[in-house]
Amino acid sequence: MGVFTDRNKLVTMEKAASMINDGDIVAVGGGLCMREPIALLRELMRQGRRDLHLVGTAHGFDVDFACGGGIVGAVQETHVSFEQDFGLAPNYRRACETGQVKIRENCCNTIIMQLRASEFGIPFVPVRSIKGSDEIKLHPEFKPMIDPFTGKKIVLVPALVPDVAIIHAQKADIHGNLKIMPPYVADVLFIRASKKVIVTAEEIIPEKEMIEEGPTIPYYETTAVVEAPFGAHPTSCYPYYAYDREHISEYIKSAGESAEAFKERYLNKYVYGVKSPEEYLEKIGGKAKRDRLASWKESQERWMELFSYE
Amino acid sequence: MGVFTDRNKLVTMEKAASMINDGDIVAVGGGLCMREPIALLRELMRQGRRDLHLVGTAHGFDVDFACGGGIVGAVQETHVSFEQDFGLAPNYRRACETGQVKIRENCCNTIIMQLRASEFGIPFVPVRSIKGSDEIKLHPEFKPMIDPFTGKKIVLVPALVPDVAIIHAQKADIHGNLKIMPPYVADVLFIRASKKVIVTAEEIIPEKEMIEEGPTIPYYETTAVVEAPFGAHPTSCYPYYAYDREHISEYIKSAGESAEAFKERYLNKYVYGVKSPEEYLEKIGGKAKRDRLASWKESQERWMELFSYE
Amino acid sequence: MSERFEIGIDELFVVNVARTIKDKTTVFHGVSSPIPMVAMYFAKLTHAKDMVYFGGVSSAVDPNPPFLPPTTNDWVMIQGRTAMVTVDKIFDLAQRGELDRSFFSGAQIDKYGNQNVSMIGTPEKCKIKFPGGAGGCNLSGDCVNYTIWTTRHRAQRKGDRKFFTFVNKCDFVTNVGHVTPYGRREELDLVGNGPDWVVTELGVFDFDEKTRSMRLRYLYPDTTVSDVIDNTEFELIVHPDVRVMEMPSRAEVEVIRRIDPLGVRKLEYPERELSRRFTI
Amino acid sequence: MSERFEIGIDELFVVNVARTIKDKTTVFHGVSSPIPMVAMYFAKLTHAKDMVYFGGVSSAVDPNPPFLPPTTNDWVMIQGRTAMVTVDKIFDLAQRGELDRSFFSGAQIDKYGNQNVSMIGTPEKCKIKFPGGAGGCNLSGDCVNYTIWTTRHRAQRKGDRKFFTFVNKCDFVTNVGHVTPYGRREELDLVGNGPDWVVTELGVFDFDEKTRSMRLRYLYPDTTVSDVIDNTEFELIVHPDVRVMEMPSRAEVEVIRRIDPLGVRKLEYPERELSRRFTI
Repeated sequence: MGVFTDRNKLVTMEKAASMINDGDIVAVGGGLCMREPIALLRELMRQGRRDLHLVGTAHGFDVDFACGGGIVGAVQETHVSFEQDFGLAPNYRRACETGQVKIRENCCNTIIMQLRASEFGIPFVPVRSIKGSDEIKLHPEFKPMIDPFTGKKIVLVPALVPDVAIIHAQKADIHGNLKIMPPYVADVLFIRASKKVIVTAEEIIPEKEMIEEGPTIPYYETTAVVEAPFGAHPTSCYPYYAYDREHISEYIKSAGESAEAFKERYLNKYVYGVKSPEEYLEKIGGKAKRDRLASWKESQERWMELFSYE
Repeated sequence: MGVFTDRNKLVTMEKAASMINDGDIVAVGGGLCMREPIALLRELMRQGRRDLHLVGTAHGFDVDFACGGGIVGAVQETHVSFEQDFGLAPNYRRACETGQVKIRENCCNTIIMQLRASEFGIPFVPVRSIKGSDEIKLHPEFKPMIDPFTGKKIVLVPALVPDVAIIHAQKADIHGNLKIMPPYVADVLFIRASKKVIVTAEEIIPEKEMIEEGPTIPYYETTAVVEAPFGAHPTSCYPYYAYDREHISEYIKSAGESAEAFKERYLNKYVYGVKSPEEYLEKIGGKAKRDRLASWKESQERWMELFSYE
Repeated sequence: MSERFEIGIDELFVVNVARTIKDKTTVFHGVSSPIPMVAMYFAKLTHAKDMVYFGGVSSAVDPNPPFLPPTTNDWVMIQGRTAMVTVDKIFDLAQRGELDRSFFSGAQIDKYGNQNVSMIGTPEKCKIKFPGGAGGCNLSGDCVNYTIWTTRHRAQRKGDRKFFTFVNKCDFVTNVGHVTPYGRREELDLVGNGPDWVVTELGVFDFDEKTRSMRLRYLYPDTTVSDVIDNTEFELIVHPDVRVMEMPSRAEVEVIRRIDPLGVRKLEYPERELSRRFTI
Repeated sequence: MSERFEIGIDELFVVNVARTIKDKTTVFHGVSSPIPMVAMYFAKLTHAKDMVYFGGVSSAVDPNPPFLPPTTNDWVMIQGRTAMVTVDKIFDLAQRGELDRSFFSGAQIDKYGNQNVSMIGTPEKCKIKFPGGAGGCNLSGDCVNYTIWTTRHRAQRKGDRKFFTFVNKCDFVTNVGHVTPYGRREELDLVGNGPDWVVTELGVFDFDEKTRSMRLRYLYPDTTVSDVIDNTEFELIVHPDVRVMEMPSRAEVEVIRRIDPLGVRKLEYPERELSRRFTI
């Protein structure tokens, strides 16, 4: 939602992060370990943002990292983990168990329907299936009712309107047209349901080229655009790079140990101490790392290797 | 809705038409004078189908033709005309004014929301804007209520579930994957909201080729597929052909005169007396007509000529 | 450029409609709308370059068609576009209160701007069936504002009876104005603010804030206040400062002729109106 | 082929899960589901060739990935697909009652098949936070049927206490079984019919029609009825005709090894379980 007609929406990462306020409801794009706007999360940490209320479906690195970086006040995702790849999300767990983060766990279809209500400009939608689950306890805002058409039990769930969606796209132009490659997960829905849409993009391409490709999202739906190559690292942003299993493994080691270890060994190294994207790239392994993560397309064997690497 | 896993869904036009029953709620694809499944409507007339309940948004040739051909019992479209191109829809008007057809006029967003409810598997959705309009009189099934979240007035509209969607696509494969080129109008929604989906296609292409192009609609959403070149004529099916203004002009002349004139001069000539697609093509002007309607792509001038021709 | 230059009512009318469009707004025209179609494209190329231009049911964003066709749902209308959306997304935008303007008309229009595009008579016993409102019923409730246009303001005499387009009461309200048969907009919790401009072949109108009734603001060079009053069944409010509308520039008119070589802007008029010419 | 051939618990388990999938049905696996992921791909290539195969959150239709990755949302999982949909369309299918099967698990599972994937403790004072149910809360209500799987049936001893996965009562019900804390499925007007199969490393279970409780049906060659009972906190129903499950063919096991060269099917087990081997 929201309509943005500026011809030039290109801003710096600092400026983009400054458009997100303490306490905002934030829909974080991508999912699990794919195409998450991690560079923007790092900048939010450097700016000391606080108390963000994250919403979304099944996520992993982004939410765990944001919890570990201290910028989160509530989590309304449906699942947060590194799957059986690396297991439970250590920072998220700790934040929930210490009470640092409020647990507002939700379920995928419920949250999709709530975002659709926002996209459609309607106050609520009925959902058939929440009934029977204790998840309803986490959402006193839901209203059970008898469907006046069928006489059956149904639950009304209100529109969920994120203050901002933060999305990492493959391509953008300065007018704000976006090319996102599937799987979209919930990105398109986030964009249409949120009041503001801040996009980091692997590449900024000329508008003419974008129009020839056919934008996934038209310009008027986006608020600001940041050029951010490697902006999803260590999650994947195909076709540019696969996820960085080596880096995530290092992440998990410190995060799994303690909040202090995570701050000292991870945040200080990769977030607070880092002045530029170039410096970040250097720290994570420079050109060799970049080449290795792009090697997935060379052969099935090279691609498989990226999933074995620790 | 509905899941269809048959590997070979290719059927004859006769068989496809026989899958539609008297009294069915039918969503007719395309819109106004574009990509409407006219060949299938002709076959339904030959088979003497009766009392169809048509639903959709802004339509023209299809609905008027179906009313003139006597197969319609109710019309729940939002608009039926030939726009300022040829003006009012003579057969539709006559059918409404004689009481042959029940007027169930609806509004675009309302019907879209009702179809979405069907697609989403929910019994109803709230709509903000019907209030104040007499259209609500045509729909005693709508239920005004106070939104329990905001305290504001809202109208609940029930899911609208067509028995069948009939769609003319550019391309299909025998498994039922479809390639539809934009504008889709409401076709994708019709397909997902209807119990059965019957598709006529300009071309049947190999499944491999379809998969390379990327289907607009995956196979399991379609029930049956008919090969029907020129199947949308006299409406357009770009890039194959523009609409046939000359033919529509002839149509309007007889339809505008009287039901009898329409039967004698149009239906007998183009519907009842026609044994095959080849014969139909011959009657409408053969290869010369086909070439002319395809000439839009040669130049702007040729394209403009097709809109001047009467 | 200082030479005298002749323009038609069709061109002046298009400009009047286009003037209701502001830059940096979202605008949509529906079906059976050749004049709004030309007016929107004209506005996008002149004073509203950053307008978000939804080219009708075809639902291309910012199309750049080589010419304008007589039907709104043709491939012509998706040429040169920036992006495609599906038409339901435009209705979503409206329902969220983010569609700034659309354009509606009616066979009957009352002083509050309610319009009948549906029928004379009742659904059970329909005397005349009009095409139907398409998206108008919802959008007239949802759009931030909308423009009413008609080229048939002039009442028609049939025998000794006079038939008005601008009537005391619509037989059926399809699209909603400021005060509906069911109450005022704010009583109905509608999202939009209703019609703010009415353009006809006799004049340009807005709505009086207090009474919410149509009010004459501008005349054509060849129409008078009494022309307008005589052709309006309801009691029309006349603004104390009624003026003759400003003429477009020659350059503006040339844009219209260039984008509309087929003259679809002329399709809506009774034959005799098209002989009205103005010199600028 | 008459030679003896050794298979692992991981392969036999995958086949057990795959056997719950019927041909010509719609099937979806969620996140954190390596075993269902392998089982679905295996089924699609063997006995369920006309299954509509939704490859997880990536939401490709009938993907044909070159190998299976340890994360469900990777480009690997959209390779060789027939079509792309967005994941919300799969939830729509489920809410319409047209998703035939999905797969869920839990840190706690009760006799009715309710599962806890959320937490031990309360939202305000959470002792252990699990990842959350993802789509499970909705899909367990909506799917026509679903399969429960866990590789952690064996109770764990900590000191003198025994911790069960199959518990008398879940601390929190995320995904719904046959009788929920809020009533039976039909009292709640749920669309789906609930879990029909449970696959664990100790056996395969269905549900007794009358009591709607879990019932032991099949054992592994190396497990016994009392193994299963000892590791289940609630009172387990044992089918009068409990058998040892049928072994897969060598060809079937070779399919599993081919589609899963990274061995993601082994990721879910405590180390010691993987030493269980069977000869066919």
